[in-house]
Amino acid sequence: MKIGRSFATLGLFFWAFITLFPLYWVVVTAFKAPPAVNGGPTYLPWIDFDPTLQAWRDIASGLRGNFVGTVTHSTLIGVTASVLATAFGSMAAYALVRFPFRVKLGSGLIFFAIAMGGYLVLLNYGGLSRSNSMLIAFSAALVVAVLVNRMHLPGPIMGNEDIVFWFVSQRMFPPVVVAFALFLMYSELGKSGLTMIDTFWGMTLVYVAFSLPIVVWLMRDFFAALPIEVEEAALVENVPSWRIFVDIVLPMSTPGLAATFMITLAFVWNEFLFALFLTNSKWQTLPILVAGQNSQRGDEWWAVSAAVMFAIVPMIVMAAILGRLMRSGLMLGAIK
Amino acid sequence: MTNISIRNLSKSYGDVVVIPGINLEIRDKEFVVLVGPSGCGKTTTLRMIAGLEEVSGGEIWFGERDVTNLRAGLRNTSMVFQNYALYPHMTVAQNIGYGMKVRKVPKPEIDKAVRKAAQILDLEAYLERRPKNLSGGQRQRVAIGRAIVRDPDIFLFDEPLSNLDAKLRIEMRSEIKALHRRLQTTIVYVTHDQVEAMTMADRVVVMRDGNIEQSDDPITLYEKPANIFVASFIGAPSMNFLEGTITSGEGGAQFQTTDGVTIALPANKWADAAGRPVVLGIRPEHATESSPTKTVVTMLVKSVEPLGPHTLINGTVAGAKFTAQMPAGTSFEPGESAEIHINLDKAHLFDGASELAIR
Amino acid sequence: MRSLLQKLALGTASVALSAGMASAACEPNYEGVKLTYITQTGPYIASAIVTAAESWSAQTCGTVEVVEYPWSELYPKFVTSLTTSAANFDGMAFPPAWAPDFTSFLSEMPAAMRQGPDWEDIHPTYRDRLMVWNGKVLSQTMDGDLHALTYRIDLFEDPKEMADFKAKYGYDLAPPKDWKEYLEIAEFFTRPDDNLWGTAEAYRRGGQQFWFFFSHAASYTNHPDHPGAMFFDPDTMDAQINNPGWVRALEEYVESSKFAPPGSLNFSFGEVNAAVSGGQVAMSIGWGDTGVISADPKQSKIAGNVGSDVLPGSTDIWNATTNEWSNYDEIVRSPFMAFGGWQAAVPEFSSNKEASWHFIQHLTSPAISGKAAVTGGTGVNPYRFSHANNKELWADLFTPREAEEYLAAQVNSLDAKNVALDMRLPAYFSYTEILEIELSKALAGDVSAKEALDTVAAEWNSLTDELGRDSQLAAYRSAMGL
Amino acid sequence: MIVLAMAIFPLIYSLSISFMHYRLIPPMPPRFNGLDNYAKILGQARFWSVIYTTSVIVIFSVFLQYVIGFAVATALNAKIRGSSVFRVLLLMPMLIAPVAVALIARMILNPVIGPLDQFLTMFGFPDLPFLSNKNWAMGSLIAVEVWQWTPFVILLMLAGLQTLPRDVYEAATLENASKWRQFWDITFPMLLPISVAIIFIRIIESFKIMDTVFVMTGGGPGIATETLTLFAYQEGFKKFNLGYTSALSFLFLIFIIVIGVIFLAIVKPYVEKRS
Repeated sequence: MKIGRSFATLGLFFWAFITLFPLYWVVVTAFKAPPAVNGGPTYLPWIDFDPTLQAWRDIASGLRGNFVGTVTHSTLIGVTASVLATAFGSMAAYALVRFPFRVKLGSGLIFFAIAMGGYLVLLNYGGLSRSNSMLIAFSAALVVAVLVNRMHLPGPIMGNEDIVFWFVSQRMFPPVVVAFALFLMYSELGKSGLTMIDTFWGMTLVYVAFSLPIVVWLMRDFFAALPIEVEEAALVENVPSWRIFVDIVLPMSTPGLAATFMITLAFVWNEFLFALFLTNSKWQTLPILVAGQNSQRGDEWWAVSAAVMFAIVPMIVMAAILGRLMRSGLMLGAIK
Repeated sequence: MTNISIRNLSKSYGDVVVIPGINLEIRDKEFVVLVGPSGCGKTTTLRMIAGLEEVSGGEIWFGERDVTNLRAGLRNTSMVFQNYALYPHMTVAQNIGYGMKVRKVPKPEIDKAVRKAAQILDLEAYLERRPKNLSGGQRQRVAIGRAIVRDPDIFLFDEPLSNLDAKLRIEMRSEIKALHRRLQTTIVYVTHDQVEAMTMADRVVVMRDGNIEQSDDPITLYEKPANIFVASFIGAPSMNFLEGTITSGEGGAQFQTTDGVTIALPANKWADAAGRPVVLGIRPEHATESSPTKTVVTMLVKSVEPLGPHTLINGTVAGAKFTAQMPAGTSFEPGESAEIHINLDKAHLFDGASELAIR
Repeated sequence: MRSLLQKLALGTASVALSAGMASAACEPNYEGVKLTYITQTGPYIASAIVTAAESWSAQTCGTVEVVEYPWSELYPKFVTSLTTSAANFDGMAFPPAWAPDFTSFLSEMPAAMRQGPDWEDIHPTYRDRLMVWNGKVLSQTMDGDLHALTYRIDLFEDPKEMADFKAKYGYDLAPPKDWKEYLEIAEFFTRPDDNLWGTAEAYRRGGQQFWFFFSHAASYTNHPDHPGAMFFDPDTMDAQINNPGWVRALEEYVESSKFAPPGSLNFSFGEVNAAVSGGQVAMSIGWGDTGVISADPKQSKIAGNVGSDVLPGSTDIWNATTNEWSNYDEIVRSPFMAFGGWQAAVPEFSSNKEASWHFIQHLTSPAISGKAAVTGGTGVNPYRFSHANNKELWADLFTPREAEEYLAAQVNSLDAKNVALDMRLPAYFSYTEILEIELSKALAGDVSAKEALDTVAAEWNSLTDELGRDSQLAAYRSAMGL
Repeated sequence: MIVLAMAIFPLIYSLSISFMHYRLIPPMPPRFNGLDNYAKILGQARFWSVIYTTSVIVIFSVFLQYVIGFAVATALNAKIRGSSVFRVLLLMPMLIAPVAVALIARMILNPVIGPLDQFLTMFGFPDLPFLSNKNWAMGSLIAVEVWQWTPFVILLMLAGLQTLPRDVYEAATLENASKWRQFWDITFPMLLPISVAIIFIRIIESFKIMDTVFVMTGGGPGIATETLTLFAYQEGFKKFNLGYTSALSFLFLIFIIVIGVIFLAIVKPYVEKRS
């Protein structure tokens, strides 16, 4: 027992070292002068190199891009998108956990066929713009599919599990293509008067849409683990569903919400490809700037490190705050 | 004024029929306990009454209201759950007052109701605590308090005491009973503990496999069980059963067990049951050191349980498991034979095939 | 800052601009005009634009916002923005190699800018060749780029090294004149025990690798009598890249990697600079940045010892028309205009074309660009005569000897009769990707030089067919100034 | 509704152009060419090479992530002093952008200025070709993936471990089962369902690995470390060969689904045996 524990501690320290050393390296490198980097590895400030704030001064002076702006954008978009995604995703997940859905495979296929066929026909023969043809085809497909779903259809019926799988499978599609298609869609919307590219809501929406699958997937498990009696107690008291969700379910799943929010925010905060294509000057985000430090003229590690720290530190602060929430033993008193 | 009328109520999940169809009338202010082994459908029935479970067939009426398809919140019931189901993030006071808050009752009124409930349940000192800082009994009281302030037409209890320790359970039993006397509300109470059922109920409904086996007041249930199942379920220790047939011989009818032990029956008793397989049921308290009917069987003793007021001896009679309740101080060694006197006046006879009581 | 600029301005030929700057605000008046410029993430190039934007703002009251994208994502950003007209930017800074994909979306430089002393001051290699597309000037060079040699004076002029070298190879140790000498010197200085290696080049796929290879190849394939025949046959558009000149170049390029520091197969230009300024290599080839970085004591361990020279040459050049080697008595230098610098251009859909061109004029004026050229971190290398002629400008950066060699290497390369132009073609990335993959395989030793280049040639030809041979040929001829 | 549109439009759009010859550079009008794109891709050695590369990276890295993550989570769960601090610290890598992680890795693995080389040189292994030799480069990529995503496994496995009932272990301890046996007989089987979910997510996400490869090796040497998404990226965003890229993406999707379904099919019997 004792041996096992010290063994585990040793292993933990080993892994912690592996985890933390690269981060330590980033921190010290951010305070190195170029010769201290290029001349071979140096480890300890003041002992084998003289720390300098040059990299930070460069950042502060704006020499390496607009850090203040991008951090602000990233924060605004990240927090909003994560809040919305966690909110919507939780609702969807809750619905998927507590209410059985039955979608007929046939109607799903019909939806897809009409949406795709309609889009192609309207685009190529109807002479409509991409956004219009998509909008029309999409609405038509939705209406038909809902109607069809009420009729008797041969073929398998998809339950909640299948819907969740479908949700998650969205994440399987390579982001490269998705980013380009979204860019096209946004630029078409822009031509028809609705500016989406390089706007706050344009970015936020994209991130909400693409965070949802993960939120649903994670929150579903958390909700499924909640004692249903607590909700039933409220149900018997004639509490409306939305209030049960807001007043009771959400507070009870705080740890799960915190974890999910954190994962979502990390995803949005670090997302690169969508941000690259869908922003220009007004809403550029931090990852673009950080990636840009890896310049064509060579890696200026001191600058890269400082920029990376800029991106990491807020996440760590947030992780520490949310980590507290995640450990709360709130559930203990609910049952038993 | 709320009586509950359950008509042909059935429930199935897909192809699995849980409740084939039951009828039950519950009078206003009656304390009805649904009891039965786990999986008998009692909780499902309760949840259908509460509206938490959809009805597959049949109707439920509360007084003049058909509530069959009414959603739970509109039935004006209160439910106390086995696991308490407290809102973990709310204080005791908030837990109790939450329903009223949702109904937009003015705050002073909520406070008043909460305080009153707390007073009834002796919770005043804990109003600002969170559930996780309460003991099991206190949590249960909060759950009940939450149900009280609702001022419901019907109280529903779903095995509310099963997570409490024995002593607390007995305490809470009488508290709930007292509550019923005080509030005069119809109560439907589910438990698997027949003692709980017997001690609390105005009427006990014994269920098995989704059917109501018997529905009577506790004494009737005890004295006149309708069938073998009820007879064995009610009463502790459980009733002894001997299988056999009744034959008419010289000196009257006698009961003959399958492996040949013969018990003489009082004159004219059960004579009309002669010739078919029957089961003789004797409660342990009617198998003791002496009996008015002077019927004696031999028991092979396997174990002895001195309980204080009396001593139980377990063993077999005619190959069947048998428990007898002997006076305190009786001593037997396992392996010995004991002479047991059976009070046949208190014995029950059941039809071997239909398992129904023969009276 | 201000006074420095003025001093600089006085020292240069630009009279008109300095006068404009000194006089009252808003001339010409672009008040309320906001220009958006897109380029790579700073400081390189971007900081030059930002700095110029400040002085331009002071002069014209207009504002310039610089939007920066990572280098590797800049091209897709431009393509998507231009082809869908989705973005509303007024100017862009990009490498000339991409220009063929952009030209149909760019506006022509105003005629007024194409005359006068400032115009004549731009080196003709840029002015008349890289800035011109189909006879139109569509972009303005804002940075000169070419490959040159950097070497360590302290090693090359160390008496002991010189004696040892002479004893071993039979000739004097000096900056290599041809690639054989280059390899021998590299071999000589490769001493892993002393943490010293012969040379460093970029060998990493996606790390500017092929430009270094081209620098080798230019010496053997850029035939003086057949200009523009280096990459493709300018009549048939057949790929030339597998001819014996190219094969020889690749063999030597692969050979050079053996005298480079460990892990060099993953070197981008950045690692090359780090290796040079960290004192790990005796010499290297690359862009002018190497010299600037290595001479900066704050960034370098070899400051004060940075020598520069034109790239090595060759006496043998493959003649693709006759399919034989042409032999020359003297070594012919074919300095390679690798990358070709950064250019600024104004897209046709910009609503502020006039102001935007005015800003480009300001940005590339001798005064502003002269200052940028000697400011570390701007990434701006000389492209005007005035940049190179004014040696005082460089005194802050280099020792006199360093400055002299550095500028000489730059100017002599540009002035070289047989200067080799970089490849410019529509669908540039499709061509270079094929090349990069095969180069990597050859460097890793998976395939021979000949096999690698045969594969490249075959795939280039089929790519050309897919894209349309006639249109590609026309574009290629235009890029090569034919 | 909007969300649905955003999720579905890219799918529809790319499916439609995957049957076309469509290049943005040089501008060429889209031309329907049926299954040509698909046929061309399937006939390309490079495609199979990237499939192989990606699969190797995914299989090894997810396996290691799971093993290490499980071990660390178990250790953290053992109420070791300071484990709450560890919990936050150990999660950090997954919060960092992959681009940044790759940059850090390049810094650490740099043969000249990186600390790892110096460290290994002390043990007599100088100048290991971390990123320039095919096998080493694959190893390095896998190591970086493991470094970044093991925390994800730790986080979720820890959550899973905390749901396990204590009394089962007490019962096992009374039966004198060793810790090792307890792990294999109780912990592992009881966490199998969540393990499957975690591995499944990691497989899906790992197949999309791009930034790391792009920054660390650029797919080199040759195409030895090129992954599917990097290949798609090169085709899509460098060459703007859109029809081809879309077809590639759909093959990619099919491939992932096949892998995912195979994985689920393999583990299903084991999971069901438990529940």
